[in-house]
Amino acid sequence: MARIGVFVCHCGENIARTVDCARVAEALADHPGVEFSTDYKYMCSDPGQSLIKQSMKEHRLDGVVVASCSPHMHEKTFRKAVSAAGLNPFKCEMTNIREHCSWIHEDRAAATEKSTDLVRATVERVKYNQALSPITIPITPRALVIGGGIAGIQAALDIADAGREVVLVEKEPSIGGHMSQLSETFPTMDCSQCILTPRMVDVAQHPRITLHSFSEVDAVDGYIGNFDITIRKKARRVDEDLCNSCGACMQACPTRKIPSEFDAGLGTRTSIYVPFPQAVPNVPVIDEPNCLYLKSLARRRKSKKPARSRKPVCQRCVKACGPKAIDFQQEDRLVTEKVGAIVVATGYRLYDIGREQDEPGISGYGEYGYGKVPDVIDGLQFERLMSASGPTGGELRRPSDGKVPRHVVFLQCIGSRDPAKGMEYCSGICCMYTAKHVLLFKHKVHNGRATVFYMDIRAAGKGYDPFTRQAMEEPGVQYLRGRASELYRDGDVVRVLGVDTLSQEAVDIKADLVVLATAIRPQKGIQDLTRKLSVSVDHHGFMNEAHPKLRPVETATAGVFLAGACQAPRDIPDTVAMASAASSKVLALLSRDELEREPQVALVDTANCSGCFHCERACHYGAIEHEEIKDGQGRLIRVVARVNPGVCQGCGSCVAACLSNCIELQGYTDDQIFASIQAI
Amino acid sequence: MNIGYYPGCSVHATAREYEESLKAVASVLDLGLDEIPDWSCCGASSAHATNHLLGVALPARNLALAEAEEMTRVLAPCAACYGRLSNARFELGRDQALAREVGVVLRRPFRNSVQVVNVVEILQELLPRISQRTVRPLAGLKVASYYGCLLVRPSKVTGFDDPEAPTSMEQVVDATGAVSLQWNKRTTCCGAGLSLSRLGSVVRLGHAILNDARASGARAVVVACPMCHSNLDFRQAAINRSRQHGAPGRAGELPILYITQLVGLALGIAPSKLGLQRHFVSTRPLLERLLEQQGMEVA
Amino acid sequence: MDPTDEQRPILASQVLERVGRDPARCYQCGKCTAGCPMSAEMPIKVGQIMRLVQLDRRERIFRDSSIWLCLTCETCSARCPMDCEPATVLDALREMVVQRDPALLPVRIRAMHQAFLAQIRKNGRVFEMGLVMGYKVRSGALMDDMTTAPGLYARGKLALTPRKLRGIADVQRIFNACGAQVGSGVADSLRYLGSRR
Amino acid sequence: MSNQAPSAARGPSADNATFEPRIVAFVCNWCTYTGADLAGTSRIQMASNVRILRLPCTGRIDPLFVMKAFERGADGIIVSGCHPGDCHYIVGNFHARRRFRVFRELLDFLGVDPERITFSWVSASEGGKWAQVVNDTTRRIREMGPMESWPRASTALDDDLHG
Repeated sequence: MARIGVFVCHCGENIARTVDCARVAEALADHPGVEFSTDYKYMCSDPGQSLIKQSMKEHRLDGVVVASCSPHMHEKTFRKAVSAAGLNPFKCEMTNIREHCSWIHEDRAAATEKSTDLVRATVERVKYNQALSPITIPITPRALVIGGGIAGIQAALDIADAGREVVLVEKEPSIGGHMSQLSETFPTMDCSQCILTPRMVDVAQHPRITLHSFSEVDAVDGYIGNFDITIRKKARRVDEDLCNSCGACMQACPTRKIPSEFDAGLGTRTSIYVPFPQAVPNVPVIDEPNCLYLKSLARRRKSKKPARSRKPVCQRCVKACGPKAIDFQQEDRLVTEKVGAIVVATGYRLYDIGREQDEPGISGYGEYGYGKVPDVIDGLQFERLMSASGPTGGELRRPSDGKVPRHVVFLQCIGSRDPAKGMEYCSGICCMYTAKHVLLFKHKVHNGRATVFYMDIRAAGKGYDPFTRQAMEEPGVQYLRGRASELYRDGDVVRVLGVDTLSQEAVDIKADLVVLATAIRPQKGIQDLTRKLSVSVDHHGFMNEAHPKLRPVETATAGVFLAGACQAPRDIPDTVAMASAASSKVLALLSRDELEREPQVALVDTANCSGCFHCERACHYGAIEHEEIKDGQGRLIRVVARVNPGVCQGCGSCVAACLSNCIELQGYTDDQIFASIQAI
Repeated sequence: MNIGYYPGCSVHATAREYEESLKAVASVLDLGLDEIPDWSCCGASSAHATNHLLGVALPARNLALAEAEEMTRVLAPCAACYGRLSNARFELGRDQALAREVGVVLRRPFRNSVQVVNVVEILQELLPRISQRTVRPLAGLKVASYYGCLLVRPSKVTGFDDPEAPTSMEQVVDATGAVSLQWNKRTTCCGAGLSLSRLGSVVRLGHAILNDARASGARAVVVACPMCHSNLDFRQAAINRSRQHGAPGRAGELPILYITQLVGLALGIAPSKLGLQRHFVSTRPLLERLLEQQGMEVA
Repeated sequence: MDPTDEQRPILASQVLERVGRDPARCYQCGKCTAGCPMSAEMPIKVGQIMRLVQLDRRERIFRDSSIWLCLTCETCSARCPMDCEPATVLDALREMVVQRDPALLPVRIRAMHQAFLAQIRKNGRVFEMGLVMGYKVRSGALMDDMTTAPGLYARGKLALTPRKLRGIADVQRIFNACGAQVGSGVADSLRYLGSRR
Repeated sequence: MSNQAPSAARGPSADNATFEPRIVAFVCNWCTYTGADLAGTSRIQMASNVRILRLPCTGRIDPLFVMKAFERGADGIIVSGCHPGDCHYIVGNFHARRRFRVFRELLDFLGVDPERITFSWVSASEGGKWAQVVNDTTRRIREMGPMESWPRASTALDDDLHG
C-alpha cells in the first residue's frame, strides 16, 4: 500500500477564501493509500516546507501531493524540499487549486468539491510515479551566433571575451545590421556609426570569433551541448584572404546605377561592391543578377549555343584587381561547425505598405497609395537622407525632385496596432524614432514645419519621455492625435487628410515629404530558420521565449537563446541588454563539462517493440534512433526503436503513435494518466 | 453566355439610358440578359436604414425569384441595387438566425445560391470580346473612371476589386482604346444618399469630385451607378453654379458617361441607341470631337 | 451569462447585439472622422459618436442630426484599423431611433424614407414622380427642385404613371411580416406635419 | 477503487434542470494549461464543472483517455492545446488533430455524439478564451443532458480494445 502525504495550502486567503482547505484535507485522509493529510496557511514558506519534510519522516511517506498554486509556480520548490527529505523528487506532484479553482469560482461548496476531486486524481497518479534521475550530456564549449547586427555583435563579443569560442554567421556581405544604417540614436543623439563601428572591428579582430559573412545557416542537427551546424557560405566571388580592400574593382565596375540596399534604395552602388565604407569584412561581393559578365554567362547557358566569340564580356574588375582576388568560378560552399549553444539574433525588417504582401492575412495601405506616391518614404529611408554617409551627404533632399522639404508630415503606427491590416501589435520603437526624426529635421531645416500624427506616445524608457516632450515642444512642430485617413499626390505636394481627435479639427495638409513610421516585422524567411532550430514563433513570426517574464532570452528548445528584435520589436538599449543576457545564459551553460536535464523523456520497451517506426515519423526532434538487437554470436535479430534522451523533449507524440503500446513517457505514463482519469 | 438580370427601379426612369446602353452592348457582345420575372425594389437605403429585416428580405425576394428560375448569377447594373443584393447574400450566408427569419418572411424556398455581379465585373470578364469587337477605338479620349462607394465597399460584402485602389474600370476603359487617367477622388462618395434631402451637401461633394477630374485632364467621367450619374450629371448645373466651395468649374461642363455608353461607342453603336441624348450635360461636343478625330484618322 | 456583460455600457452592448460589431473596440484613432465626407457638416463626428456609444450617451446621439447625415458610403468601415465598422454601428443607431423614438428623426429624412417605403409598399417598385411628390408633401419642401422635374420629363426620364407588380401582395406581406413602421400613408404624414406646425 | 465514484449529485434519473455536467479537460502544459493559469491570475470567473488534466502536449493524448473518461462518468470532454503553428513541440498538436479526426468518426460509430467533445486552441495568453471554452462547453453539455448510454456500451468496447 502506498504511503502518500497530502498537503493542502491556504495561500493565505487566496485559496482558503473559496475552498474549505480543512475539508479537502479531511476528505483525503480516508482515501486509500493516503497516510497523512493536512492543511496549512503557506505551504511554500519555510515552516510549510518543514512541515512537509517533518511529516515525510514521521509517516515514512513514499509520495507527496501538494495542493496549492500552479506547478509552473512552485513545482521546483516542492520537489526540492521532498528531495532534501530523502525522497526522489519525481515522487512529488502538485494539484492546482488556486489558478484553476479558488480564483475562478465563487461558490464555496462547488470549489471545495472540485478541489477534492483534483487532489484525489493527483493522489491516484502519484501511486504510479516512478523514481527518475536526471540525464547527463557532454557539452561542446563553443557558441553559434546567428545574425551580425548589434544584438549578434554584442552577444559574440560577450561570449568571446569570457573565453569561449564563437561562430558568427551573417547573411549580408557585412556585419552591422540596421544600426549601421541609422544616422543618430535616441535619446542621446549620438552618431550610430561612431558607436557601432569600433565594435564591428572588435569582432573582426577577436581571436576567438570566427566570422562567416554572406553566409546562412543551412542545417541544424543535434541538441543542447552538442549541435552540428551546417553553414552555407554564399559565393562572394572575391577571395577574402587575397583581397586587400583597395576598392579598385569598384572604381572599374561599369554598372553604377543599382539601388543600394544600404541606402534603402535611395542611393546607388556598383555590381561589385562593399555595402558601406566601414564594412566588416571590408571585402567586396559580386552581385550576380547585375554583373555584366555573370549575366552574359547566364545568357549563353540559356541559349546553349557555343560561344561565338571568346572575348570575355567586361571583367574590368578582374583587370583592376592587383592581388587577383576575384574568382568568378567560386560557388556556394558548405562548412560545418560544432557548438554547444546557439544565440538567435536575426533582427527585423520593416513592414511595407505595398499591395503585394508576402504573408497571407497581411495587407497594405491602399488609402496611402500602396507606397506608389512619390515623396512618401519610410523611417529607414529618412535615416539615410539624414546620415552624413547617406546618398545626399546628410542634406535632407526629397527623392522626387531633390528639393529641401519645408513641411514634413510624420505618420506613426503604420502597420502597428492595426488589426485590419493583420498587424495588431505595437512596434514599440516608432514613437521614439519619430521624435528623433522631428528633432533631426528641425536641426537641418531650421524654418521647417513638422506635423506628427500619433495615437499614443509610448516613451517609457530611461530618458525617453523628456525626449519626446522636447520634440513636441519644438517651435514649428505640431503633434496631432489621430491616424491620417488618406494621402495622395496633388501636383508636387502630398495631401494628407486627417483629424486631430483632441479638438475634432479636420486637417488637410499639403506636405513636401511624408515619413511613415512603418512597423517592425520579423526577418523574411524566419520560419525556415525556426523550423531548423525547433523554436516556435507567435502568429506574427516573432520567436517565442520560454517564459515571458522569468525566462525572456531562453526558448523552449534547450540550448537555443534569443537576442533582440527576432523575439519582439526592440530598440538598441533593450537589444544590447538582451544580447548580454543571452550571453550570460550561454556562458552558464558552457562553463560546465556536462549537463543535467529533466528526465521526462520517452522510453522504449525494446522487448516488445515491433520496429514499425511510426514513432520516428511522429517525432519532430529526430530523437528516435534505430537500435540493432543481436544474438550471442553477433547476428542481427531485429531492429528496434531507441529514444536518444539528450534529444527527446518529452512531448509524448511517439507514445500516442506507437502501435504496439511499448513507448512510455516517463512522468506521464499511461498508468499515471489512467489512474488520474479513474479518480476524477 | 446568359446571365440573370435585375434592372432595378432607376433604370426604368432617371437612368433609362443606362439600360438602353447596357442592352445594346450586351447584344453586340452576345450576352443574354434574362430579366427576373416580377422583380421588386431592393428597398434601397430606406429599408436598410430603418428596418434591418426588411432591408434583407426585399432583396432576398428577388434572389429567391432568380433562384426559382435556376439562375446562378444575377447582374445588377445599379450600384445601389448591387450593394443591397450583395449585402443580403452576405448577411444570410453568415447569420443562420437571420436566414431562418427571412425564410419565414419570404414564404418561398431559398438556398441563397445566386451570385450577384455588377456591370464592371461582367465587362471585365468580356474584355477580350470587347477588344476584339471594338470598331471605333476611342483613341486619345481622356477618361476619369469614377467608382463611387457601392461597387467596392464594403469589400467583404462585395468582394469586388480593391476598395482603395481599384483597377477594374480602368481595364474596361483601356479596352475601348480610351486613356485612363490617374486621379484621386475615384472612390470618394458623391453624396447620393442625401440627393433629395440635402442638396447643399451633394453640391459640395460633387464639386470636389468634378474639380479633381478636370484637374487630371479628363474629357469625360465614366460611372457605373445611376446615383453617381444623377448627382454628377443632373446636379452638375447646380454644382457649377456654386461658388462657396472654392473655384467654380474650371472648364465648364464635363460629360458623365455610363461605362456601357463608353463601351457602346467603341463597339460602334449609334449614340442615340446608347441614350447619349438624354443627359443634362450635353455629350454632343464630346461626340463631335470623337467623330472628327476618327474622321481624320480614316483620312 | 458572462458577469462582465453587466459592467458594459448598455448602448454598446445593444449595438453589438443588433449588428454584431463591438463599439468597445474603438480606440479613437480618428481615421473614420478624417475620411468621412460629411464630417464638415456633422455636429458630432463619426469618431465622436463611437466614443459617445462607449460612454452610453444615447441622448446626445439621438437628439442630434449627425447620424442622419451619414451617406453610408462605408469609407470609415473600409479604413477602420480595429474593424469596428462605424457605418454599421450607425446603421444600428438609426434603426434604434426608428423603432423606438421615430419622432426624433429629422423631418426631411423621415419624409424621404416614408415616401420611399410607401412607394415600394404600394407599387412594389419605386415610381420616381410619385416619390418626389410624396417626399415634397411629407417634408414641406414643396418648391425645391420642382424646376428640374420638367427637365427630367423632357429627357424621357420620368414615368408619370406607376407600373404595378403582379406579385404586389407578396411584397406587401413582406412589409407586414417585417413590421415596417416608417412607410405610413400620406395622410398620416400630413397629420404628423400638422401637429408640428 | 470502487469508492472513487463520481461525487456530483447526479444519478441516472437526474432531471435536466439541476443537472451539473462533469467535464474532463485534457490540456497541454505549455499553452492551454498556462492560459488557464492566466485566467486564474486575471480572476476570470467561470463554470466549476471542468476538471483539468495536464499533459505535456495534445500530441500525447491517446483517444483511449477520452473513452476512459466517458466510461468513468464524464458527460463532456475538452481537448485543448496550442494554436496551429504555435505548438511548444512544433507539430505535436497537428499529430493530435489528425488522430482525433479519425477518433471522432469512431465515437460517432459508437453512438457518442461528437458534440460532447470540444476541440479548441487556447494559447498561454488567452485566459479569457479559456473561460469562454469552459463556459460554452458546460452550457452545451448541460443542454445535451447527462451521458447515459456510454458506460454500458463502453464496457464491451473496453474489453475489445484492451483484450
